[in-house]
Parts: sequence; C-alpha cells; structure tokens
Amino acid sequence: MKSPCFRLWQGADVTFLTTAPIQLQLLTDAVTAPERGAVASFLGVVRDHHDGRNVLALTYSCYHPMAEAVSRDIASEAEIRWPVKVALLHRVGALVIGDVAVAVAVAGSHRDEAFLACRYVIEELKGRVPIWKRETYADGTVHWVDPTSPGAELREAEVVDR
Amino acid sequence: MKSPCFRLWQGADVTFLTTAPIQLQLLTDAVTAPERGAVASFLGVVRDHHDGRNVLALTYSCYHPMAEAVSRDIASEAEIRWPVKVALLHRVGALVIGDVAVAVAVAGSHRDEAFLACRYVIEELKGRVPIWKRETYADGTVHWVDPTSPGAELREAEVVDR
Amino acid sequence: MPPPGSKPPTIRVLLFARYAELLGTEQLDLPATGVETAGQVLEWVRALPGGARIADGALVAVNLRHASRSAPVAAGDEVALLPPLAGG
Amino acid sequence: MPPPGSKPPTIRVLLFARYAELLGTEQLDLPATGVETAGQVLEWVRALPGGARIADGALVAVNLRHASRSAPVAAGDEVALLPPLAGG
Repeated sequence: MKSPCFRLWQGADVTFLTTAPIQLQLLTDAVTAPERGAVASFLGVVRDHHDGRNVLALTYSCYHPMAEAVSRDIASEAEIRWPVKVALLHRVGALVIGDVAVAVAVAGSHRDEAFLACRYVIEELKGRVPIWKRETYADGTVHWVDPTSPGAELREAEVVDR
Repeated sequence: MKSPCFRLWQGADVTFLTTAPIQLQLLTDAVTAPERGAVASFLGVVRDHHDGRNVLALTYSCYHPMAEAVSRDIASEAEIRWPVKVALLHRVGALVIGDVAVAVAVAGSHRDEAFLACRYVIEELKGRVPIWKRETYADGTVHWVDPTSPGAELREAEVVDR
Repeated sequence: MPPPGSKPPTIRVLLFARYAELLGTEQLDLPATGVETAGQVLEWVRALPGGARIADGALVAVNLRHASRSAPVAAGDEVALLPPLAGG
Repeated sequence: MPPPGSKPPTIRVLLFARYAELLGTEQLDLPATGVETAGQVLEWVRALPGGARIADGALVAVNLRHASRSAPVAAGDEVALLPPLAGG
C-alpha cells in the first residue's frame, strides 16, 4: 500500500499550503495597507486532546491542487463579498502539540467587515478545503479524525494499528 | 500650558499599555495553551487618512492608571462571560502610518467563543478605555480625534495650530 | 483525444486519507466507457475490495472542485473521493 | 483625615487631551466643601476660564472608573473629565 500523501505535490501551487511553521505576522503584514487598518485574524493551534484522548502527534495530509484551488476560491469569495484583503495558510505534514495548523488574516477599513470575512474564511476552509488529520494517541493507536461524527470513529473501531 | 500626557506615568501598572512597537505574536503566545487551540485576534493599524484628510503623524495619550484599570476590567469581563484567555495591548506616544495602535488576542477551545470575546474586547476598549488621539495633517494643522462626531471637529474649527 | 494506439480513455480516480487505506491505493484508472456521472465513479470504487466501507455520503470532487453525484464526468477528468474533511 | 495644619481637604481634578488644552492645565484641586457629586465637579470646571467649551456630555470618571453625574465624591477622590475617547 502506498503511504498517504503528507507531502506537497511537485509542480502544484503552494500559495495556501506550507510544510513550514506558520508565522501569523507574515499574513497580517501581507494584508495590511494604509487604507486597511482593521485586521482580524484566526489561528488554529494543535491541541493535546481529542474526544477525551491524549494526542501525542498528528499529521495533516491534503489533496494539494484542490486545496490550493478551493482556498483561492474562498479568499476570492470573501474579497468580493466584503471590501477586504484575505490571507490564509494551512500547514501540512507532521505537527506537534502547540503548532499552528492554520492561520487566516483579513484586513479592511472597518472592524465589522474584517471580523465577518475572517469568520467566513475559517468556516469555509474547514468545510471545503480537502485536508485530513491523522492523530496518534498516547496508547499507540492512530486514527483519522472525522469532525462530522464526534467520537464515532472510536465506537466504529476505525482505529488502526500503526 | 503643560503639555498633554503622552508618556506613561511613573509607578503605574503597564500591563495593557506600551510605548514600544506591538508584536501580535507575543499576545497570541501569551493566551494560547494546549487546551485553548482557537485564537482570534485583532489589530488596529494607523491609517493614512481621517475624514478625507491626509494624516502625517499622530500621538496617543492616555489617562494611564484608569486605562490600565478599565482594560483589566474588560479582560476580566470577557474571561467571565466566555471560557477564554484574553490579552490586549494599546500603544501610546508618537506613532506613524502603519504602526499597530492596538492588539487583542483571545484563545479558547472553540472558534465561536474566541471570536465573540475578541470582538467584545475591542468594542469595549474603544468605548471605555481613556485614550485620545491627536492627529497632524499634511496642511500642518492638528486636532484631537472625536469618533463620536465624525467631521464635526473640523466644522467646529477645533483645529489648533501646533 | 488520445493518439491512436494509446491506452483506452480513462477517468483518473484519486483516493485520500482513510479511503486510500481502505483501498490500498491512492490512484485508480477507471475505463471511461459508459461512465457518465461522479456518482457512478463512487459506486464503481465502492464495489472494489475494501470499497464497501467508503461511506455512502463520501464527498466527491471533479477536476479540483466539489461536485454532486450527478455531475457529468468523461475521459480525462480527475475524480476524487474525499473522506470527511478535517482541516483547520 | 488630614493632619492639623495641612492644606484643606480637596478633590483632585484631572483634565485630558482637548480639555487640558482648553483649561491650560492637566490638574486642579477643588476645595471639597459642599461638593457632593461628580456633576458638581464638572460644573465647577466648566465655570472656569476656558471651561465653557467642555461639552455638556463630557465623560466623568471617579477614582479610575467611569461614573455618572450623580456619583458621590468627597475629599481625597480623583475626578477626571474625559473628552470623547479615541483609542483603538
């Protein structure tokens, strides 16, 4: 069996994905401008537990070209709907507790639009960008996280030995 | 006439005020924790115009001990209302276009509470923390910004020569 | 159109995350003849060994965008079956 | 209570930003006798030279917290008159 894709694909765009640590300031700097002084941002940081189990490590994989295309769609949608500039970046590969997994920064002239667009982008990203998370637990088991079915993957014994 | 207070007061707390450049990451790092993986933040950046006039420079002054006390109140209110950790920091003194004037970072277990609390803090800060802004325009005039009366300070000829 | 003598026209099928593990592969080539919709691609994969555990509600993408079961597909298209997304 | 021989009991009045410019000072000491509310402090300042341009709707703070016009004040309190806030 081939190993799942945890690396970025050769030749595909890498605007919205990275394997390197995310620095929020690079995103806020990219969107801020003299006429856009209100900057709302969001960070998703790797937590140490999931459904009550201790997470030791995790790996994000992605469908790289589609993740880029859909991220671009979402940024464009937000910039059409509100007068804002959007930056978003999702990290893939092996992450540890406390690492930033995703960052969104949105700058506009007013707070309202910056906050609304930032919230829009993170919600759409979670719902549409093809990224998956495989967690390793303290007891050595591994499983693919399914946010649509909290706890269900454990009851269904989807946990696989590594 | 004494010059208005643009410096921080000797002996008063300096938890929520600073005269140095603001680095957002210091705030997000301060609130993030293994159990708080959703971090919403806001930056207010000095813009280059106000009521259609070009701003050259500006200075924030404050009622330092009250600004600290009210900032602390606001952070506590947010942390009581939502299960979050709050950091906020306002810069005072002389700033230039593009400088970060205020930063808020809020971390929680879930996006909803992080965004709601972040929005609460910046709105309350603007409405309650005693800070004033004196702008210098391209034509050399100076005036105190009054957000409650957009444009009114110009019609009222409150502009004073420097 | 492929040049004469090349392989028969196919639809490229990509599998990700748990679905790739269930099928033991990340990529399949489905002969395009008679395949008209994304839903038919999903049913074909679900009929393969290991495919039955792919949920009926799996997400489907055609050429890098989310698509409905009824989305048309043809030779040369890239169809992906996506487990529940977990980004962010 | 102040020790015998010290100055008479006063209320410390602070002025900021445009109000400090209008009055030409950032700090005044108001004899506390007969002064019972924050609103009375505001009226006293507005009667001073330059004070008339302090808006009727000025914000008032007593001992580092926003206060209403009817908030009680006494000797030793710190009362601040605050122009429209412009932080953030």
